[in-house]
Amino acid sequence: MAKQNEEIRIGVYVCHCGSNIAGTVDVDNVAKWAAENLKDRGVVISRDYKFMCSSLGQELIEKDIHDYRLNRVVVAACSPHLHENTFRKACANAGLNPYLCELVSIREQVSWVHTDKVAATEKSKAVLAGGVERVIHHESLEPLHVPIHPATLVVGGGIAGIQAALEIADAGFPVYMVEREPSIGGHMAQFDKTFPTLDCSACILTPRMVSVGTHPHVTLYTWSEVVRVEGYVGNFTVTIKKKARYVNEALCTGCGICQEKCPKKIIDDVYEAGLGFRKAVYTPFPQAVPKFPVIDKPNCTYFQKGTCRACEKFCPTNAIDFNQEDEFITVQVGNIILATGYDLFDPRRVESYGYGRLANVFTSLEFERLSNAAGPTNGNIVLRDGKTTPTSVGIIHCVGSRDRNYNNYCSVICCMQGLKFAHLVKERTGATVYNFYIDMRTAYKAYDEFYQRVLEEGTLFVRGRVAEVTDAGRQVGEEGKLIIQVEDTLVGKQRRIPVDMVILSAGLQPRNDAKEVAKLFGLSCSADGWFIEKHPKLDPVATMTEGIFIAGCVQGPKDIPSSVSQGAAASARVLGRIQQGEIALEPVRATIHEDQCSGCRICNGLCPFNAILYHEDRMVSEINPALCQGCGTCVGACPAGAITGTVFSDDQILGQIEGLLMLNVPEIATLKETQ
Amino acid sequence: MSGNGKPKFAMYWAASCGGCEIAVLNTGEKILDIDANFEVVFWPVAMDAKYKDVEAMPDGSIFLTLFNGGIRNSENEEIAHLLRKKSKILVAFGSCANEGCIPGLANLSSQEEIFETAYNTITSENPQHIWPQYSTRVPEGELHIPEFYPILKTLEQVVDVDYFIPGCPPESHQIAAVIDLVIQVLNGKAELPPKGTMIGAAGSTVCDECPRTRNVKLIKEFKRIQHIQVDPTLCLLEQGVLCNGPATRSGCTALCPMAGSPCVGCYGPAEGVIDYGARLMTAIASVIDSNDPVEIDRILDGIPDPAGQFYRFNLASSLLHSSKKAWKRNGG
Amino acid sequence: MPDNQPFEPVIIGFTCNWCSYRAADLAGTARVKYAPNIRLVRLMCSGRLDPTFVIKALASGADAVLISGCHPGECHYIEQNYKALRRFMLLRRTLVQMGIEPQRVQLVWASAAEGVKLAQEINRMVEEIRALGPLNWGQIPEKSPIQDTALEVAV
Amino acid sequence: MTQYLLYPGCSMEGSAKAYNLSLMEIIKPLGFQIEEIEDWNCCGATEYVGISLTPAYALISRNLALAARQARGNATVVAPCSACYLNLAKADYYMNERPTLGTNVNKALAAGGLHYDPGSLTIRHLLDVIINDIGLDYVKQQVVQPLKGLRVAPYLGCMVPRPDYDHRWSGYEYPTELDRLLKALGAEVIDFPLKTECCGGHMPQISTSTAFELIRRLLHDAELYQADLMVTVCPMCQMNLDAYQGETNRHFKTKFHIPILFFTQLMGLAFGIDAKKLGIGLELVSAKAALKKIGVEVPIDETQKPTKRGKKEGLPMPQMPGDEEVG
Amino acid sequence: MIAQPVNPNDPNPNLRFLEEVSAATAGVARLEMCIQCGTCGGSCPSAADMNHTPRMLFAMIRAGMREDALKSNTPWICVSCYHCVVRCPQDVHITDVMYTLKSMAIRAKLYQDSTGPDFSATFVDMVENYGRSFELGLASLHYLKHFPLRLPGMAPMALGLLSKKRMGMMPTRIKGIDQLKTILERAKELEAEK
Repeated sequence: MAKQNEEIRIGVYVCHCGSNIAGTVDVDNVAKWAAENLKDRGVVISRDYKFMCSSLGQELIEKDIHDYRLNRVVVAACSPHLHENTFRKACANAGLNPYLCELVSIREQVSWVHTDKVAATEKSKAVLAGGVERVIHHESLEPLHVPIHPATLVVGGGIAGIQAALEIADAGFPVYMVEREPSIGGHMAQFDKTFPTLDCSACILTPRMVSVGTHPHVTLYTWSEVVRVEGYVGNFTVTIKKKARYVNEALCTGCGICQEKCPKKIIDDVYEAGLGFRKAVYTPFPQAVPKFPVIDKPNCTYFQKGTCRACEKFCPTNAIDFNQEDEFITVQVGNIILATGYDLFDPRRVESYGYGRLANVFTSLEFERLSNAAGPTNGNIVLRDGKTTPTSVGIIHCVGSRDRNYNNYCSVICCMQGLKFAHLVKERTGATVYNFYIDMRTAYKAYDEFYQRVLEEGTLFVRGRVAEVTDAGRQVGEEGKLIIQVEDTLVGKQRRIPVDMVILSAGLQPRNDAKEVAKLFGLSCSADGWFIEKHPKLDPVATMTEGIFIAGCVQGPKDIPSSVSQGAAASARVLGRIQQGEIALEPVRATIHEDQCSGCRICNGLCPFNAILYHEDRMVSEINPALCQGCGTCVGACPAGAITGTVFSDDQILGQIEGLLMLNVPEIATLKETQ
Repeated sequence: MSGNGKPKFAMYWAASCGGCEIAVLNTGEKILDIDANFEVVFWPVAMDAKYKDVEAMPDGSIFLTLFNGGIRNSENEEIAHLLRKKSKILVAFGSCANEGCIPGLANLSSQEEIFETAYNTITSENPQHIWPQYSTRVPEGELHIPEFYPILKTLEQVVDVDYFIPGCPPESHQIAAVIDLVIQVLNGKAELPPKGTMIGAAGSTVCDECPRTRNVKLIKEFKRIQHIQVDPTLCLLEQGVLCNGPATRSGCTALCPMAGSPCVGCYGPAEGVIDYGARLMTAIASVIDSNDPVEIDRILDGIPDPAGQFYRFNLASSLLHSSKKAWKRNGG
Repeated sequence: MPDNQPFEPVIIGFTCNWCSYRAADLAGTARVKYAPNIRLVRLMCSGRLDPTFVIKALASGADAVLISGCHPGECHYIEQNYKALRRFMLLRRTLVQMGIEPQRVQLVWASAAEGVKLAQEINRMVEEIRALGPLNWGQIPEKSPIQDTALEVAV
Repeated sequence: MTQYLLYPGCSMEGSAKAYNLSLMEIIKPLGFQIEEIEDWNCCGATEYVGISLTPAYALISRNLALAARQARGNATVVAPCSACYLNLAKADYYMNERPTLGTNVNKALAAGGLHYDPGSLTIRHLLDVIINDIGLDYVKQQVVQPLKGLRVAPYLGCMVPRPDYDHRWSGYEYPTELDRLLKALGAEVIDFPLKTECCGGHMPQISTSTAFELIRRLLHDAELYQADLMVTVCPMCQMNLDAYQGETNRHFKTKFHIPILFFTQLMGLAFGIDAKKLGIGLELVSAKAALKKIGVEVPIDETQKPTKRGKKEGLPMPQMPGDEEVG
Repeated sequence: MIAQPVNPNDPNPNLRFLEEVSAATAGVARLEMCIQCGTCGGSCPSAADMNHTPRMLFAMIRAGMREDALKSNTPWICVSCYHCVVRCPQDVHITDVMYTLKSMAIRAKLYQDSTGPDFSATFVDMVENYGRSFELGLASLHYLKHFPLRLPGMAPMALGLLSKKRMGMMPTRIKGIDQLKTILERAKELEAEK
């Protein structure tokens, strides 16, 4: 707040913004009004100018600061989100603390939304008065400078995480990568081909995985999870739980004998999408990084029955260690990149498509494994019986997406995925292929060309959302088939199309534990469960929590190219930080005044960033300024008024309210404009 | 009590219960110090005196006046002005003078409602609805009684006040401390605090003096003290009992919470707090343990009388100072 | 105000820097027209809202107060808008007891993308308040003309 | 202790007499207290709404109002007929969702001195009450003559599982309630793919070709799965599939002979109640032959069954909720 | 019920039809939300006999093709199986919209085949007079009018039902029939006011 006995000298500047403001607001009148009526509030000079944000406009302010010894500046122009920094800089140039400047919006909030000149002018005066009453209570502030620890944590070893990790590591900075599964690679490792270029997923991914695994600057923790995150931007302390592998990584050569010898066969729900088997000791796939297998305790005969130990017997390097225990590792990092990916929508929920009931209905992931040369059928596209090649295949789009009963959003990748499947089926089996779609969405480089190609290949397209898949034959030709019942909306008739195999292009959805992860890292999720970016257009990889970035599907459904771009983008942001060595944080912070704090602990539970700590000994609470994000909730909650917030203090806000209501007989015209 | 040039002392009782006077007597021997150091010139409850005697005194001739009670009628206001004129130091003594206190809660009701309650309830048989008339013609001439104001005002709302002593009533040890201070000043051994200071109280809130253990607060249900077995050591608020301690100025040594009864807030807002009720509300609401409007509503049903709870002592001094119907009568 | 003038309410709006204030900006850039009766105060978060602000506004001449924050579950500070909700619900109960119609204090969730929605809500509220009539909360009459300033304390 | 109020619906006195008889027989062994709503009226089936909205809902709501008046504390209205069940549930639901409708309906009711507050009653289908309130365990205990070897097609029809306003059923398309009940009675339950398809509703009266086709589909699949009989929970379904089976056969030159019984009748049989008391024999497509089988093992040639969930060899199938009990 | 009414200042009367249908429908129709995906048409068990699939009908309503929409036999062929309703990705109350279209068609006398309307009418008369429906009367009345040729074929079934006492010879009338009548009268007035 204003220092006692400090004489307040305010300069007021009303911007025309060409005709943007002047067209609706009598700016000259506003400026004059302020000069006369706000004199006693400390306004010593009040001007209007064509473009305050222009260099000339800024110089005008700087000059006045000198000539009139101004110690406060109020600019009435556009939204602070646009030019607050411009005018703060102008003040700083003239040696005035930038935080002694206030920008009030009479464009976005007056001239552009009202048509009545009188009303707009009166409102502008009120808004300006609010700014003046507010600026009186402004104080000189310094941004908080926080050093940045050069190490980075990357959570999730999918393609987005891999990209991010490599970019940073290649720049020579340490990276810790944490992956929940025994190997990195993520969903991409399960795919056969990638659209639209159809290059083999493994061929392009594996080299990346290897370089992560071997990179001198990358420390890889697979079969691990982050369990604790403390600290703040530049200086996080992260606790990682390294689950017991029961395999001594120092001794294991990854020869794979244990996997051969293990007698226990389990359906692999993760990597093989439930379509194939693995052993109780396993690496998910041959190219796994790292190469060390893990023992799946709940399924291991030895752990359950106390006998077997086959793996131990046959291991040539005695690497099997049944006594291993979970390890907890703490690392220091300056920034965090979350790339935890997505879950596949569970099509069991769409009863009418019969997945799980009808043997030959497959999910997209199942099909990826089916068509994958390294998959359970060595790439042979066959029915659930494991032998029969389908003669006709139906591919259903938008399964669980764009549907209020499941997920309301578009999963982005399904159309292209459906086209890819169509191509693969045609190529490998020559079967008749149908694509059932609501809208064909192929908006990205070379995507529509791929659509054209699939059309040429003779895939049949039916515009209509499939109503049901049934095995209940009705007429001849339907027996023993799966019948896809759909309205061909372009014909306007219901069709029943018998096929041997149905592939459900299932949607993407947030990880089932997305909400907990968000809480762990202090982020927020959208109603759907995707992590919220700082700005949907202009800051898509940053989050509201300084120092934590997101990349890939964790932020929303995406294909591989977009995931990679985001991984790179996030790492670029992090590298920028690391290079600066420190970052300046807006001094919007809350402070507790110990002498007034009675230690009632009302505020303690209110901070989602855990910035408030309570000192049992002194029975007072304290705020960690670097953790504080400046939301002001505690300020608004303290019953003793012992917490004050900079930039949005009680005095500033109460002052503004008084100002806004200063001239309270506005000749606001009736609202014809809104009718 | 004789003149002999001792500084003059006065104490007045406006719209209040008289508890403040008792509190002064409660100071025990300190009373004697008052007598020793002051000439008591006006103290209706303790000695006979007439307003005209005070009017006769030269302006500023009373050194110290302790004024308790709010301004409820024209008489209260008239004497407030009179004593202001005659006193060097005018002290708003006790919650009523400071912030309206319980009489101030009447600001929730219209004058009609108040009269109705006062003069026409089971306690007072009054079928013809006969209410006090401010002036009555009698053979001897016209009789006047003081005019009843639409709302109760605090002392500071009608005259300039030098110091404030909070509490309902002020704690005797605090009064004693103040008396000591003044005597010190008289003997040149101490300086008077800056005008407008809240004296006879501490700077933090009741929790500061409360010995109960406290944790992070989350309230799922508000309970009435009489309905639960109170944990003798745990913060009452955490037990669901609405306690005004967190928002109430310290200085009372947390007597009520220590006795297992929630603080009612008689010492008023902490330093710098503009609206006590608002502060208390925000604090209590913030720790309600639910994000579901329906459930929050259910939880809030546990606060049957919010205005009474949060503004029990300081409605008259709050930003809104009274309910709409109270001031509407003569247009506010 | 003069009687020939129709009653034009003045509404103070408390907005969140990340959603509703941006929504107001958006309404501007999209040139969505709405009633000029509202004047916005920017807070970092609806969680900053202190009931004192609302009461202050009503006591200083505002006819109504609009509180606006991010949709539940979308708060930029994770969950602070729920604190605003709790305070709002308690505050409104108290104000109703003081004789202030519930419509005079309203809570509206508005995301940064909902410029149009915010405009509509503002118009709706202005109409509601116009129907209610002015609040002009009663002020404590000025101290009486009797001049009585304290005399210097001389001992 | 909820109070159960029975809304029989018109057909219970007519075409669905067997349903009524068997219900009255089984409530005793089930120890089920239920009282009829006094002077209830027709729910309007699917006809009245097609003519005029407010009167249609007023017609339905009179029953709700009567029931509410008859109710002591929290009462549940039980409807054995799917159409009645849906109409009652719908009125209760929409009077809330569309307040104007609610107020209009109550204005109309007021003319007859009645009133109904939507939401004050719970409206449920008989099957739901038996499965979820009485419980399968209790039902099992009452079984004295398990329906061993009887291959039954569980047929629920449309209006019980859909639109299912308060999500009482295990699914819109493939609910398992009826299957579980019949299993509990010891019958061999086929995984009937058309269990919630339409029986034709009022189509026999409007477009016979449409109706017969819908009926044919059901009979065709029941035959395909070698069901001895089909079990229904709704008078209209029973009526269409039973009474129109002959006409359907004529229409398509088919020879379907699928007896259609009410689930309550089978419960009665399993409880050892005399067939006659249960109204068995009232069906037009005789169930004699089928019922002879009860207690006699008749091996079914599994290979005849259309392949559903894959066999042990081949690629594994995804786990389904309730896999253990099904199949 | 419609989320955002189309521009009320637009003179084009066709734009009103959608709102009209929505407003006349029980519950919240959400017609304006249709994305023309065809789930309804695909789900419909009787689609084969319809002039238009429900989806087309909704497109026509949007296009303001009042007459064609009300002439369509689609609502009359709807069997109220609710498959479309539970599957609709936009949660449109399709079945109820069908009822609305029926009643509008009847009011506008636009239906093509009178079988459906008559059946409903006969049914409703019966209910209004007895308070209960009465299958024999209903059937015979209706069949005489519409399927005289089917009667012989029906005979065995009818006889069967009769002999098995599954069809009452006499209708039952509820006690409170007068009360019901007054209620329905009032309801009809209210319907007319709308």
